[in-house]
Amino acid sequence: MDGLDIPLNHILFISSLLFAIGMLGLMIRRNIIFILMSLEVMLNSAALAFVAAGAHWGQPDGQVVFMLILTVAAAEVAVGLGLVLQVQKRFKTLDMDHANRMQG
Amino acid sequence: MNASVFYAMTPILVLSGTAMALMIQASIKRDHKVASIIVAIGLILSLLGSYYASNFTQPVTVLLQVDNWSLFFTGLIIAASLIILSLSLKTFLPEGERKEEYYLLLILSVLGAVVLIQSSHMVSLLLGMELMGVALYVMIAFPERGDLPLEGAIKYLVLSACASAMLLYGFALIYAATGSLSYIGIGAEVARAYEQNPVLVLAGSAMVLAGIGFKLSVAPFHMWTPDVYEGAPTAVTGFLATVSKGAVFVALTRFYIDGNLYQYAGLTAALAVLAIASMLIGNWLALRQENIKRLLAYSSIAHFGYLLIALIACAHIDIQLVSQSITFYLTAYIVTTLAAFAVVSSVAEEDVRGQEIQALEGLFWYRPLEASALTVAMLSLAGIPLTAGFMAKFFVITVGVQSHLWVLLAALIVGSAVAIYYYLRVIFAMSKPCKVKGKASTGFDRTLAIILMACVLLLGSWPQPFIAYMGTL
Amino acid sequence: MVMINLILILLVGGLLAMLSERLDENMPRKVAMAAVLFDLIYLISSMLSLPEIAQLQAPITNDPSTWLMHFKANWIPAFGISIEFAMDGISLLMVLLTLILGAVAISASWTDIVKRKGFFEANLLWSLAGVLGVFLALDLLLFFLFWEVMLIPMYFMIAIWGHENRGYAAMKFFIFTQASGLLMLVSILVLSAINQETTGVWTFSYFDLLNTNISEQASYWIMLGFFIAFVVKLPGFPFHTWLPDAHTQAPTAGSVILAGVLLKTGAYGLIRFAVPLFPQAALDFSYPAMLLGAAGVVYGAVLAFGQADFKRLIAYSSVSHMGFVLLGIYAWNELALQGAVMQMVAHGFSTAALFMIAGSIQERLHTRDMSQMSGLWHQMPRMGAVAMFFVVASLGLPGLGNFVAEFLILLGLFQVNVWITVIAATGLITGAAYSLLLMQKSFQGEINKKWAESKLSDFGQREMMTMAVMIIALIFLGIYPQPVLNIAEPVLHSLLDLTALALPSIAEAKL
Amino acid sequence: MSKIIWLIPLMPFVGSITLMLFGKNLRRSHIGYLGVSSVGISALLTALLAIEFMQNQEVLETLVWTWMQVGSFAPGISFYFDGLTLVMMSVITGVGFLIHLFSTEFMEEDPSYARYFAYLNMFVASMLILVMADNLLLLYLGWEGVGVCSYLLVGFWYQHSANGHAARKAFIVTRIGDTAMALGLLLLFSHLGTLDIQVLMGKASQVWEVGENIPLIACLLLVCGAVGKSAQLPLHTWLPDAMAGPTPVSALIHAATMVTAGVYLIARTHGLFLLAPDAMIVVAIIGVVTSLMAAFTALMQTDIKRILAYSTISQIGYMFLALGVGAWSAGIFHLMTHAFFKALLFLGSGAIIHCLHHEHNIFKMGGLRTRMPVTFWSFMIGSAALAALPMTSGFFSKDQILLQAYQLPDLGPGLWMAGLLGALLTAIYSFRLVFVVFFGEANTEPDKDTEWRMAIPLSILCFLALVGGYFTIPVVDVFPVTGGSHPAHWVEYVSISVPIVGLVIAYFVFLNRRINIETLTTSSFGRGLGNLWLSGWGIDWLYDRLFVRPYYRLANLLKSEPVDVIYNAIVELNQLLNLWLSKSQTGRLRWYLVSMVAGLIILISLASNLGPGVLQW
Repeated sequence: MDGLDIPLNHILFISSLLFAIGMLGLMIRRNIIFILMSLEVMLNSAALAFVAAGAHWGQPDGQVVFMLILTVAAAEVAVGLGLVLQVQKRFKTLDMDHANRMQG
Repeated sequence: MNASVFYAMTPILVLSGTAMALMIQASIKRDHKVASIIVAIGLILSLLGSYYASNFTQPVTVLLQVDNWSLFFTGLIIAASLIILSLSLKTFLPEGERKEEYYLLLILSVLGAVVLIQSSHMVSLLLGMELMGVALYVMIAFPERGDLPLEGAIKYLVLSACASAMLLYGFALIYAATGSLSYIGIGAEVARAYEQNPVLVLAGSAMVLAGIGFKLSVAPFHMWTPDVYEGAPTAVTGFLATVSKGAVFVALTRFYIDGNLYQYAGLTAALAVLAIASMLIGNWLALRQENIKRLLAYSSIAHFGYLLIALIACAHIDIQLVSQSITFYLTAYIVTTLAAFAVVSSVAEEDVRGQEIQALEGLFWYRPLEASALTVAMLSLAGIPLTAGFMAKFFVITVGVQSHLWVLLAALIVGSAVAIYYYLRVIFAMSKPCKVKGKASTGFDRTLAIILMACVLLLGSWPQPFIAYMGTL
Repeated sequence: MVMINLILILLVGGLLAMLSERLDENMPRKVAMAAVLFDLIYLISSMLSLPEIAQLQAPITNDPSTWLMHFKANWIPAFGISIEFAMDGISLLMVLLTLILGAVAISASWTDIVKRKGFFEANLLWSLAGVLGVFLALDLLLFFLFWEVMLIPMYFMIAIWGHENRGYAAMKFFIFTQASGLLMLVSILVLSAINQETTGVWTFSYFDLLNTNISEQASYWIMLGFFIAFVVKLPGFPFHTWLPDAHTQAPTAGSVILAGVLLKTGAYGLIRFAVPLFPQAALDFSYPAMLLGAAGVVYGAVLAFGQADFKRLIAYSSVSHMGFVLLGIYAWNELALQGAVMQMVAHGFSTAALFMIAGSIQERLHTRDMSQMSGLWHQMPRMGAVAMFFVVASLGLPGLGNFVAEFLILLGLFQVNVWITVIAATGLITGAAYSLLLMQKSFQGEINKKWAESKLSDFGQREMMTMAVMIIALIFLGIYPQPVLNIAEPVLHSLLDLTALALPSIAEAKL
Repeated sequence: MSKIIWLIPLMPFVGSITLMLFGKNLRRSHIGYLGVSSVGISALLTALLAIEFMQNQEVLETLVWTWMQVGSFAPGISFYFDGLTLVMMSVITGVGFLIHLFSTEFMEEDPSYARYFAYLNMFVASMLILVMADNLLLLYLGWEGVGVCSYLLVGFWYQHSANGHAARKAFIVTRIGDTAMALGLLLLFSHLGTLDIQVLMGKASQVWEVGENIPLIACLLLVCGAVGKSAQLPLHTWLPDAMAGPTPVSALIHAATMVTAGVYLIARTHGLFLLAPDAMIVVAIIGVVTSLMAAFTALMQTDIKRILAYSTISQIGYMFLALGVGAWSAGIFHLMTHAFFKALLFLGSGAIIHCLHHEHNIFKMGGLRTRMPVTFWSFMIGSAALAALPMTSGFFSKDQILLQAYQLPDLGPGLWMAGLLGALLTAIYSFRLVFVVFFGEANTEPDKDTEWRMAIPLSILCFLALVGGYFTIPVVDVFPVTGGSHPAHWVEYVSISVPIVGLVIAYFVFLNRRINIETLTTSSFGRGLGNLWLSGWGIDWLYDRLFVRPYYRLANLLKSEPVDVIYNAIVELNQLLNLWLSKSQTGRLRWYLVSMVAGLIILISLASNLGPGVLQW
């Protein structure tokens, strides 16, 4: 703690930047793989924020949540990739703009 | 930790046990029937368990809050799941032999929902929500035929994950501001944190609201709803509409009230905007919808808008009445929606044309009981007296009137007036002379229709016992 | 209990009628008729056995024990909602009207309805039961319940057995009434919430809420909520547009109930709730309300004159006639109120009969277009004569009920506002114009060749019996209205006293 | 006798109801007996009543039952009987009976025989109620009742649309007056608290001074009613069209009784009018202008019944003049004599029409003097009385009116002169009628002459028209005494001579043809004037443009329900919103993400910016 005293706000700023990057990625990428990656970035930005906040308060809770987030992200992506396989098989493309049968 | 803690956790434990039993069973012999029976037994046991647990209400660690209120919803959700299970049987039986996993997913999802309902901590909220959600993705994508389930599932997955990220980030901000992860802790610290850094608290809460709002499909986070409702098998749609949304709303209420967030006008205003947008947009979207499942999706958007009024009102009046209103509304909504989906799933085919309102034409004349049930459900959703939906609306309006939320009430009136149109369209379609006689109903369909219809009517015409019961929660 | 039984008999009767279709296709109408007549007899016999009936004149006050009948039981005590029924003179009149016209409507449906007879009669009886509930319920929430629920069977009647454009009409009818009903619900809740704030007790009972202290501004808004709901049902200008569509598309029996009874619930609501609960606000609002009434009288008459559709014409004439009721109520003095009550009864009969005639014509000619009729008198002289009677009744011929009503209203209104009276009185002229046009286009004139060949059957015994009931009723109301006036009098007196108590200054000005 | 006075209107009422209910099943002769005898009994009872009245001059008031009672408003079904009532009742039942008798032959071949008598009986009953009513509301009942009967009888042959049109016109035009009258009733009640005529007049003279505004307005409103019913300017246009009904109906309703109801009303409420001298002047002017207008119009008509109709309008104008100048009893006297001779003329024309295959045009008749002697003599007598030739009944009554008009200060001589001009014209057109129809060459051959059922009423009426002038009507106690002094003798001489001059002119123009008016009638001015008179001064045309068509246009414009525009706009707005929002549901994942992000941003900015109290106001 002593040598590396970065203010909480700075880390929050970084993490929000990451969050924004992830969000942007979600919005502009069409490929489902990249979309999933962007989601990872968003989740990790949250995780980073938790770690930083935990450090700020001197509690272990932040890091516990970090672990949980990793697990959750893994689960999401696992299911996600499973679906991606199906998408590739059915739609013959990974471009999500083509998956719009349902509308209106 | 003493034994009573475990007793308090009975429902969760039973559900978990059921999940394990299913897995073991799957490794021994994969059998559809056995799996469904195990799930049914597990659900019934956990239902009894939730009644049993009411003798041991207490906070279970810092994560879960087992009290009468959450146990009531636990029971309600499990009962709803039982009905969903019965609907699923029909959906998945004809599909072939390799569908047993569905039951595992179902029970896991229910488990997630129960955790969510009892959560008193961000971590349990996260776990519950994700457990419920991840299982749901797969349930949605379960049918092999057609592209729609897959499309719905992938949309739901991506959007839901995005919402989770928002939620988590919001939690992180709140944690950063308050230093606490449990609701009570947040509630205790929030005032101080607000003074130090109001933006952190408000932005964090707003992001949490956004994340939760997504799950509730509140406008403007509603866009996924119709697509997922339509794409998913009807039973799963029913699950999504009742169990998932109900559990999330319970969690939201707990978070919002225990976290003392209702005292911040900015948040209240933000919620109010969400509510107004949902009431209006949901109803307008439903107005000329031809697909009954999409119609129900839009209608649910509006209903959660109405429900938010009660939540907003807790800034102004006694929490007791607010929580009663929420309890009543959610119960009424869940029962009514189940009734609707029970009929839709037994009548409508699992293809796009079969789900059109037109396909319901003449239902009154060849399946009068189910048509009556759907009529009652529609009237209840529209809030006509003698149905549960009316009493629910009565609660919400009372709460709104007492807190002088005139703008929200105006939106409610406009929304409800618009809504009458599309609910009536469904009824009108059923009353038309039938062109093609659809399939006949089974005794089971009829029984289910009667039971649910009776519940809706009973809640609406003789609500006093239930209100009295709510008073004890 | 009597009042609950009255409603229950109809509900059960409806159920039996529906089930009886399985025995015999023509059974439902008999069962339905029996149920209504039994209800009527039951009402009359229990009225006769009341000790109060001898002194119907007894002053009725705020205290429910002075009413003819009173019943109260808890329903939802958590909110002080009770099952509270009470009957006074006006309710009694309205209930009688409802049951008599109910029998008429069943008679009208005798041959008119050819499919799903059981369900039809059931809906008919259920909507009658709902209407009875509206007239008897004195707990505001219970009232609201009946108010809304009675629409559902009516909706089905229009939507299933209606004519070519039934879906649209049924939808319009339902949305208009429901949307305005929501306003009323909010108003009821606001009123009760205010009462709860001051007294600490939740209650929806009329008798308790009468004493609520409300700020002037709040009461104005609440009153408007009630007013709009009632005026939509009445229907008053400019909320009347659902009516022509609903009337035109409804089956005959539906039109009879709709015009004869359902519209009266709006007027009843105004008399019972909108004014007494908010005397000051109602007084402040009386001028615009009377203007709306006068506008309705004139507008309805002009539009009726322009219609080519037999039923639409009658529907607009209802708009015109109910405008008088609105005028009478907001003039709020004894003469005008008596006129309004009288108009409710008389209009119920005359319009119901006209709709029945319209239905019979449609049944025979399969059209409502008057340009296709002409000269029907020649083939159906009995129907023509009966139509002539009701046409002159509706244009306000003295000696028939409608005249007494309209004259009393004008007489009362004249004391309040001369110019609005003058506007309303032009309704007598325009009323004559459309009424006679109706007669001219359908029954008189050259015989339309289209029907010259076909054998059009005249009114039969059943139809003449039904018509005779209404003819006798109208003549009776026209030359000896005193019984009706006597029944309504104590109620109106007490209402006037009630509002006068709240508004001492007005009481003097008005008397 | 006084106990059963209510039987008099009841008899025809019962007759009517019986005919309505059972008319279908009765034999024609029985229908005739029933129809005639019900009125006959009434006439008999009236006669008995008259005898009794002559002996004791007792005014009777009978309350049969209280019609309704609301607060202090308690009009009764109650009758008031005095000399004025007696005169009216005698005319109604007497002439009515004769006309019923006449009708049995006239309508013999009509398929709707029973319906005809039912209506006619109903009319007599209503008319009796009108004149016997002791309060204005009951009077109004009779007033409207006769209106409806008139409507029914004008449109009796309903299969011709023109008849229906005429009937509706008759009803609606009179209804305009009736509505004004109803307003008058309202005004009177709200100021005096009663509608009982006698009480009302008593109270009025206590409450109001002569010349106050409120009695003036009340009287003018009553006059409106009278004008409508009695076909005076400006509401006279319905009467000529009302000739579409069967001719006996025209005789009874549109000549003898109903159209004079306005006169009766004003006479009955004279107490009020005395408080409003201005209203009386208005009545006088309406009367005199109407009588001239109608007389000019009658000159040009070719339809025999229209001539008589305009002459009726004109004669009622005289009655109005009489009322206006305060010559109450003269007015009523003229009412009575007019009833005799005009009924005679109408029945005579009915006989002609009956025998001439429903021919109405006088120029297609001619030379009927020898072929239909009874009719000829009745017409001669009737015309003489109408023209007020000396010693006929019309002479006595009209003379009184003119003399009393002359005595009115200021306006008197003017009114007198106008009246004289009218009298001249009356003589001309009535003898024009006689000369054209009965003299000259025959154009149409009658297929029969009148039988006894027609001839008897004609003869009796001839007698009455001749000697009616010698009757004294027992109204001395009813009206205040007016007109004390006698005017100068020359006035009387002029009054007597004018009708004779008219007769002479008519003789030279239409029979002898010594005076050739062809140059006049063919000149463009003459033609124009002739057409103007023929069309009744173009008033119908004017009303058509001014009221009827605009009303039709308005109804046409509004018939598609303009108010619905608002609601349709709301519906469309909702549909539009639905469309837009539906378009936002593109099904594209990324678009959904964008909306979520946008929502998030909005939410955050809302949460951090909005102050308290935004939601509550």
